[in-house]
Amino acid sequence: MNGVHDMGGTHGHGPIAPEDEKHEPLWHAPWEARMLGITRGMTYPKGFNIDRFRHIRELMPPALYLARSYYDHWYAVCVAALLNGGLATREEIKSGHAAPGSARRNDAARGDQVWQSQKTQGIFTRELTTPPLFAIGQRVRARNINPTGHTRLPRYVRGKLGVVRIHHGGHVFPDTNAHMQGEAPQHLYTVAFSMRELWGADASARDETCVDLWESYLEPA
Amino acid sequence: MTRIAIPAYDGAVNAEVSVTESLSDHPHHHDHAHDHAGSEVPSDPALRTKALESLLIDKGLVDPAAIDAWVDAYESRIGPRRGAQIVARAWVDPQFKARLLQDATRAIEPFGFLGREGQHIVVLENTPTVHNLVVCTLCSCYPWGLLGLPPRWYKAAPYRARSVIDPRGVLAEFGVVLGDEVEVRVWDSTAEIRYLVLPERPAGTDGLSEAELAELVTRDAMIGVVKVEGPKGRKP
Amino acid sequence: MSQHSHDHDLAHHHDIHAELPSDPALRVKALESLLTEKGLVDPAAIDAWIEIYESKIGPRNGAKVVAKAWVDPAYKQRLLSDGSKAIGELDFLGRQGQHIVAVENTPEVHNLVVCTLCSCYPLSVLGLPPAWYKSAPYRSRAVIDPRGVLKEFGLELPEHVKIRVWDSTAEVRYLVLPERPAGTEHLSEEQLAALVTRDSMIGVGKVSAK
Amino acid sequence: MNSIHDLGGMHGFGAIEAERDEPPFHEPWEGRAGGILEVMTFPAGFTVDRFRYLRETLRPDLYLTQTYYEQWIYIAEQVLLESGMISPEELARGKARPPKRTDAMRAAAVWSFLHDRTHSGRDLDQKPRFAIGQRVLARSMQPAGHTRLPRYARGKIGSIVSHHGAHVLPDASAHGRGDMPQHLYSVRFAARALWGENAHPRDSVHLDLWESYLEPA
Repeated sequence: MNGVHDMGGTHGHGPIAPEDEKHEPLWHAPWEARMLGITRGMTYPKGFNIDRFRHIRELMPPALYLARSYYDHWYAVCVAALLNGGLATREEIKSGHAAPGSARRNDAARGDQVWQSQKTQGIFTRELTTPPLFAIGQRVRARNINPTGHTRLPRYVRGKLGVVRIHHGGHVFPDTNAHMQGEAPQHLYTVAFSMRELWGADASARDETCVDLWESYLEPA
Repeated sequence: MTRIAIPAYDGAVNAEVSVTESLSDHPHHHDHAHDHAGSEVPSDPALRTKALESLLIDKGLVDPAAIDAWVDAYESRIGPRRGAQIVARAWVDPQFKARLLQDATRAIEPFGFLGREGQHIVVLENTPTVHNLVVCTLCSCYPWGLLGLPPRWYKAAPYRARSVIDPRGVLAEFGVVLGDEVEVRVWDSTAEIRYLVLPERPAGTDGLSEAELAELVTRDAMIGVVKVEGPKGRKP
Repeated sequence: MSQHSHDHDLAHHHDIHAELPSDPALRVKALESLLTEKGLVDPAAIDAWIEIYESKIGPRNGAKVVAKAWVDPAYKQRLLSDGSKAIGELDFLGRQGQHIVAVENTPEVHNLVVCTLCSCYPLSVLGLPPAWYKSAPYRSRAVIDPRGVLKEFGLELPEHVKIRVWDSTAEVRYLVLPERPAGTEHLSEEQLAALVTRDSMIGVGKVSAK
Repeated sequence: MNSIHDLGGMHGFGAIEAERDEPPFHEPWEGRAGGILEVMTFPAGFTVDRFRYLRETLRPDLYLTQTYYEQWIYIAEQVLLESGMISPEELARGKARPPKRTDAMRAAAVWSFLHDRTHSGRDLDQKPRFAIGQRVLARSMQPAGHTRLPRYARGKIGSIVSHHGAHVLPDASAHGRGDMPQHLYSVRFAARALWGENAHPRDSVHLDLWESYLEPA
């Protein structure tokens, strides 16, 4: 979707104002740590995945997305996942307590399982039997598509010409996975685009941006 | 005062210009020490407007009676009835219609509508095969002199974002479902040209006078989000 | 191209936010209580996750990779040809399986990592991303004005240097291998690792000998 | 600038909420705010393009949450501050310091002001570069200041539908660089050229674009 999350090349967000690396705290408030722990440790609806997580984040109301901080986005995603998965009700979210007599589960990830689970989760490469369509060094064009659902093809590269730099093998396809329509793995490539191609004649002639793009985002050029 | 870098009025790009975000109780979203609540209410715009008006009066920068006159102009004198008169005339007078489509600015001169942006009007004719729709994706440009103040939805993000990428979906939300054979032409008002849609004359209006026809013409039809309906209670 | 995709059912959560307290501390506390009561989360698991990122996974991991690559040319070769495997050799306690590509800074090429679409980051070698990495100003500008961004970090690159921005749109994670600073020939691998900053491994800083 | 105001083609804003029998102003303060921005004394050289540009500088989340007339108040505050007509202290405290000017527009002048508003058409000796029907490419440009070339049309090919004569160039006028008039054209872009093969084959979008936004295709 062409949401506010697709920020590449947009203006108006002000200076970056980084904190000094040496002094930036890991958390800017204690609740941020709790929210990270909740997000990592909670029980999600069946079939939930990282792409769905990202897509729900994108579906936040645009002004909230812009106004709220990072872990507060996670809060919004968790709440949406609970509501949409029927794991909690609006009233429960508001009150912070389970409705009297509601079911209690006993299958949440336990504290002593966390270490192992963090070591094994999140492998997104998949074996593919089909050969890659594109070769390293080949010129390709990012397709001009504007899906209303989840995609990892940023607006700023659509319609632009680039060169394949790296072939990463088969990877889970976010555009289907986010909608729980299967992993549908595709070949993944890193494609380099010159800054002039992306931003016009005033951009640097030397600089480039490399973007990881799935095969169906690309066409031969 | 938060300071952000914006190209300045004097042409010097990226000069520091004070902005008034601090007046609106919002912690800046780059300031991580603050809470980023979404339900925070901006300072009451009524109070903010009142404070600004008093200050301007004190400085002699505005005459409150002039504000009254401006409000009155748009509340009671300038509105979509003007556009409706033009549309009705075009429906009954083929020569006028031809002139209107050829050079709208000149054709509507005799109406004496004082024209905010009246000098650059383009009229777009809807037909059974072509449907025109007007938007301003970048701000809220609108033919004020002919339609008065734009409705709130015209200025809001959903319409501005979607009418160029999904005009048929937008039209369907307004109750207009167009067949695949119809060509949809969206006009994004990026300059000072102002667009007015000449809707199709509804069937069953042959016996109506120009004034009666004008009564049927709605603001939304002249933006292009609906069609003009025939008179109620009459059979086509 | 209807606006209302198959996911419009997700949108119904939007309006709940207006009814909730604005203070995220209160909201998160309420959420944690609720999830605990319903058996959807184990508070000890939350503690364990926090512990992992506070003391086990952080930029020291990445710094070790960088320092090793500086002192061991064969390792550097392996790192640049297959980052995941080379990092796996170091047997970090951290998350395994991240698909990592290491990109080398040289006097001619400067690499910079961003995620314009969300906040993807090489967690296993750098820990949690800093706040600025996740913010709109960095995400929006790194791809269109990398030189301006670097300037804000105090890094002004000569015109002849080629900048390569890496926008992490997939599950591939990028780690910048910064240039080894001059005057560090006498330092041990461990001493070198102490010099390596997180920012230099994102590409917004250089490593200095001091 | 590629800011949040450039909304064309974006998703995620939900349904269009049309209101039946919408009043000109929803609150009395909206009328006051509208009136202030029309009849107040502006600094010399102020233009409608500067007005639009200042609106674009509003913080992106506020741009999406504030109503139209709230944004006008923001614009008024910016104009007054950047021109020095009002100091930050005066604005923050709501108290004016002397001197008081005596040249504000009077009520009697409002109607003729609305009538005689200057417009953006200008005479230009230079011949138009493009002809009706010609194929043109909207340039890929990313100015940090004001422009009226939306992102969604950049790098896309369209055709000239009409020529409107020469008009003040907003990119210059918004930043105190004078009128710099250029030829202005309506350019038609097929929906498929803008949005790809899933767009409707019969649909098109028309934009009014200045000559320097375009090159022959």
